Amino acid sequence: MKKVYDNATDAIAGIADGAVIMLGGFGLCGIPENCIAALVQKNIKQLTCISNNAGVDDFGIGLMLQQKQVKKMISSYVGENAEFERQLLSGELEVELIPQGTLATRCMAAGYGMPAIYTPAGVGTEVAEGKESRVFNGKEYLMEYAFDADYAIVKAWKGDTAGNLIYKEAARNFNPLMAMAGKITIAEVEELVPEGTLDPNQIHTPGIYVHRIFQGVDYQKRIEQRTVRTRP
Amino acid sequence: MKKVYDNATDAIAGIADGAVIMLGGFGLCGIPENCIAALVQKNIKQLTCISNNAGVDDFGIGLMLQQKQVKKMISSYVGENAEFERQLLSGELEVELIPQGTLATRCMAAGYGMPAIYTPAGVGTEVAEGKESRVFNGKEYLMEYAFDADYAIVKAWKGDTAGNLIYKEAARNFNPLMAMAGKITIAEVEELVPEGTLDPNQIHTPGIYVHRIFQGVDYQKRIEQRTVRTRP
Amino acid sequence: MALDKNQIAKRIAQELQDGYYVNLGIGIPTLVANYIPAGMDVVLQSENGLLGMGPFPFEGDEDPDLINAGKQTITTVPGSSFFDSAMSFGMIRAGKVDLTVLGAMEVSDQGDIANWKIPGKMVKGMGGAMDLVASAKNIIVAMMHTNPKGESKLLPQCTLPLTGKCCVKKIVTELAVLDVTPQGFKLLERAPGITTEEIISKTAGKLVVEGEIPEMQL
Amino acid sequence: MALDKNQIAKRIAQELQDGYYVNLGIGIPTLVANYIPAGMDVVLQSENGLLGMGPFPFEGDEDPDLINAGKQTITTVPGSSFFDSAMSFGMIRAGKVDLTVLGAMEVSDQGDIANWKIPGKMVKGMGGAMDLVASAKNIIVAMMHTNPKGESKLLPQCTLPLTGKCCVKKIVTELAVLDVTPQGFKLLERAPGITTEEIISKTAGKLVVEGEIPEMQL
Repeated sequence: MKKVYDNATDAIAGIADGAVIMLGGFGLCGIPENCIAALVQKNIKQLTCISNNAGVDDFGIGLMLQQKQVKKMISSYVGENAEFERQLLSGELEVELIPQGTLATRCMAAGYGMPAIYTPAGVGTEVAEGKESRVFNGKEYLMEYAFDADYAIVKAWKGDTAGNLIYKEAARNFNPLMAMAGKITIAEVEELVPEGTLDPNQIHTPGIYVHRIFQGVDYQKRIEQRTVRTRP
Repeated sequence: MKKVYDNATDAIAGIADGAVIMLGGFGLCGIPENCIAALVQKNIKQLTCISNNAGVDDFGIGLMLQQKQVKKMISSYVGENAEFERQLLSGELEVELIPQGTLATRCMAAGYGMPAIYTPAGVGTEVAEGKESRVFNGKEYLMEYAFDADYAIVKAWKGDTAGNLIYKEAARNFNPLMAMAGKITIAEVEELVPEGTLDPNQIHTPGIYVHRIFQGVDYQKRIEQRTVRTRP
Repeated sequence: MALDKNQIAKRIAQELQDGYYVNLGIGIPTLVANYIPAGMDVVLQSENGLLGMGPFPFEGDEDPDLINAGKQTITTVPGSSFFDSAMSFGMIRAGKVDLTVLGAMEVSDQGDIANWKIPGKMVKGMGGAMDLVASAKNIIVAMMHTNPKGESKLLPQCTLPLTGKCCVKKIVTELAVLDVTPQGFKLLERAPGITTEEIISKTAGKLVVEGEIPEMQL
Repeated sequence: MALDKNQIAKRIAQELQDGYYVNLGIGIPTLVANYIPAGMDVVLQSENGLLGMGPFPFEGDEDPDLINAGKQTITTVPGSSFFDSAMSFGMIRAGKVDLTVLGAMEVSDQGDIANWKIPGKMVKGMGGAMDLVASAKNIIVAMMHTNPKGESKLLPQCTLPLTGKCCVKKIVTELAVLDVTPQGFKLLERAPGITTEEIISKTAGKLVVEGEIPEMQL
C-alpha cells in the first residue's frame, strides 16, 4: 500500500469541482503551501474550504480566492485580504464564521467518530441561532456537529513513508485535527523519512489517518506580523 | 508556584476518605506504583477508583483492595485477582463496568471541558439501560457524561519541574487522559528534569494539567503476560 | 475435516487486503497475524494505544512498557506509533480501522454478538469489545460452530447478554465461512470434507444455502 | 489623570497570582505581560497552541513556525509546550486557564460582552473570542471607558452583537476598576485624580458606588 507521492500535483489527484476540503494552518503558519499551489494550478472550482483563516491577498488560500475557486469558506477569522472582502460583499463568496474552538473540536469530533460535541462557545449570541442548546450542571452548551469533509490537506514538519507526522512548534495548530478528519488525508512534509526513522513515542498524527504523503519543496513560510525586539 | 514534591507521601497529601480518584495504567503497565503504595500506607477508605483495571492480588490497585480501601471500582475489565472477586460477591465492593473506549473518552471529555460525549459503544446492550440515546446519520449513540474526579494520579516516563509529561510506549494508555481530568492531578515520573530540558514539541501532557509532580523510586514494572519467542 | 484454530486463522487471513489496518482480539484472532500473506502491507492496531504491533519479543527482550491489549509483551514494527486510549478508540469509532477480528460465545442471524458475560458467573468486564463491535466497519468473528455441549453458537437470537447489535459481517468457524445478510446467515464455504448437511444441522439461526457450496481453499 | 494603555496593563497585572496560567488578548491585554511582578510564576497561554509564551524574538531570530494568536513572531520560555487547537481550547473550556484578559467594544452591567462585530462593517470573525469568554473562569476586560464619540462603553445592555453573555468579572479602563456584580457594575477604584462623579457620568449601565472609592495604586 503505497502512500508516498512524488509531488503535490500527484497527491491532489481526484479532487474535483465542488469538493469539501479542510486546509490546515493558522494564518500563514503551517499551511500546506505546495498543495495550495497545485489546487490553484488545477483550477478546480466551487470548493468549500474549512480553514481557520483565508490567507492573505497573494498567499495561502488567498491565491485560490483570486481565481474564484472557493464557493464557501468555513473559518473563525477571515478578511486579511481585499479580494476576499470584495467577493464577500458582491455575494460571490459565502462565509460561515464559527468560533475557533468550535472549529477545532468539530474537526476532532470527526476524527474521533463522535457525531456531535457540546461547547459553551456562542451561547447567547447569533452563533446559537437555530442550534440546539442544552444545560449541563447549570451551564448552557450548544450542540455542534462533526465536520464531514471529502479531503483534509495538512502540512507537517517531518513525516515517514508509513504516513506518521510530526509538527513543529505553533505550526501544529489545526493540522493534526484535520488530518484525522478527512475521508482522504493528504500530508505535505518538509522532510520525508523512511518508516522506522521517527520515534514511535513522538508521533503527533499516526499514519492510519494519512492516505497520501509527499515531501514539499520551496517553502516560503511567510510571516504575517514580524514583531521583534532590539538586541541589547 | 512549586509543583515539585519530594515523594509520593507528600504528593498525595489531602486525599481523604471518600475521595474519587482516577488511576492511570492499563493492567499493570504504566500504573503509578509509588502513589498506590502511599495510598496503601495512608490507608484512607471508602474510595471510588476510576481505573481501566483493578490490579492483581498482590500489586497495583489489588494492594488497596486487600486493605478494603475501595468502595467502588469504575473499570472496563477487572477481576484478575481473587480478593476482588471475594469482595464483589460478598457485596463489600461495588463495581461499575463500562466500555474501555467510553472510559477513555469520558476522561478526555472532562479534560476538554465537554460535559458529555456520544458513542455507539453499548447500544442495544445492558450498558444502554437508563441512558439517553440518540440517532445521528442513521446510527444510534449513547450519551455519556464527563467524569468528575477529585484527583487524578498518573505515571509518566519523564517529567519536568513545570509539570510537563512524556510517556513511554504503551505505558501511555489512560495516563494523559486522566492527567487532564483531575481537579488535582498528581504525576509520578521515572525521571524528573529541570524545566527547559524537554523538547516543547514532544510534550504529551502540558504542565497546566499537572499540579504535583515527583520522581518515583524502585519501579517494579511487573509483567502480567510474559510472552516471548525463541531466539533463532 | 473440521479446521483447527490455526486453519481458522489462516482462512480469515484470506480476507486481508493490502493497506489494511486490523485489530485482532484475544485467542484465535491473534493467530491471524501469523498468516498475513508475504508482501502484503497490513498494520496491526492494539487498542491500548499502538499501531504497528510486531511479534512477541525474543526471550530477555521483554519490555514491561510494551504490551498489547491482551497484556502480552510484544514488539513493534518500523513505522509504529503510540497514542492514548482516547485516540485509539477514536480511530476505531471513526472507521479508520479496516477490520476487526474477535471471538464470540454466540452470534445471531442478525449479526448480534455476545462475548462478554455469562449470567451467574463472575463478570470480568467488556474491556474494549463493546467499542470495537459498535464501531468497526468490518467485523469477522472467529469461533467454534458449537459450544462444548454441542449446542449451536449461531442462533436466531443470542441468549447471553449482548456485546453489540447487528454488527458482525462474517463468521469463520471450524466448519464453515458464513456472511451475515438481511436474510440471515449465508453459507459461503465448507471446511474440507464437511458436508453442507452437517453445517445446516449445527446452525440454529436462519441459514441461507444457495447452490453448490465450495470447499475452502487453505 | 486618566491612565494610558500601559498603566491599564500595569493595573491589570496586579490581579495576577503566583502559578497563574493566563491568556492575553490582542491590544492592551498583550501589554500585561510587561508588568508581571518579578519572581512571580505566570505562564502565558496562546490559543493557537502554546503554553509558555516569551517576549518577541531579537531581530533576525524570527521563526515563522513560532507565532502567537495575534500572528506575531514570539519566543518561548523554559517549560513551554506546543499542542493542537483542540487541546488548546479544551484546556480553556475545562477551566485550566486561570485568567483571560481581553478587549471589548461594549460591556453590559450583567457582564455581557460585545467585541467581534459591528453591523454594516466588514465582519472578520470571532476567532477564539467566543470560546474564551464562554469558558474562562475569570475574565477581565481592558478597554477605554468611552468610545471615540464619547459614549459610554459600560451599558445597561450591549447594542452590538454579543460575543458572550454574563461572563465578564472585572473591567479596567483608563478611569476606573469595576467588578461586575449581580447589582451591576461596582466601582472599586478610581484612576489617580479622576473623580467618582466623572466615572458615574461616563457609565451608562447600573453602577454601584459604596462609600469612599480609593485611588488605584500603580
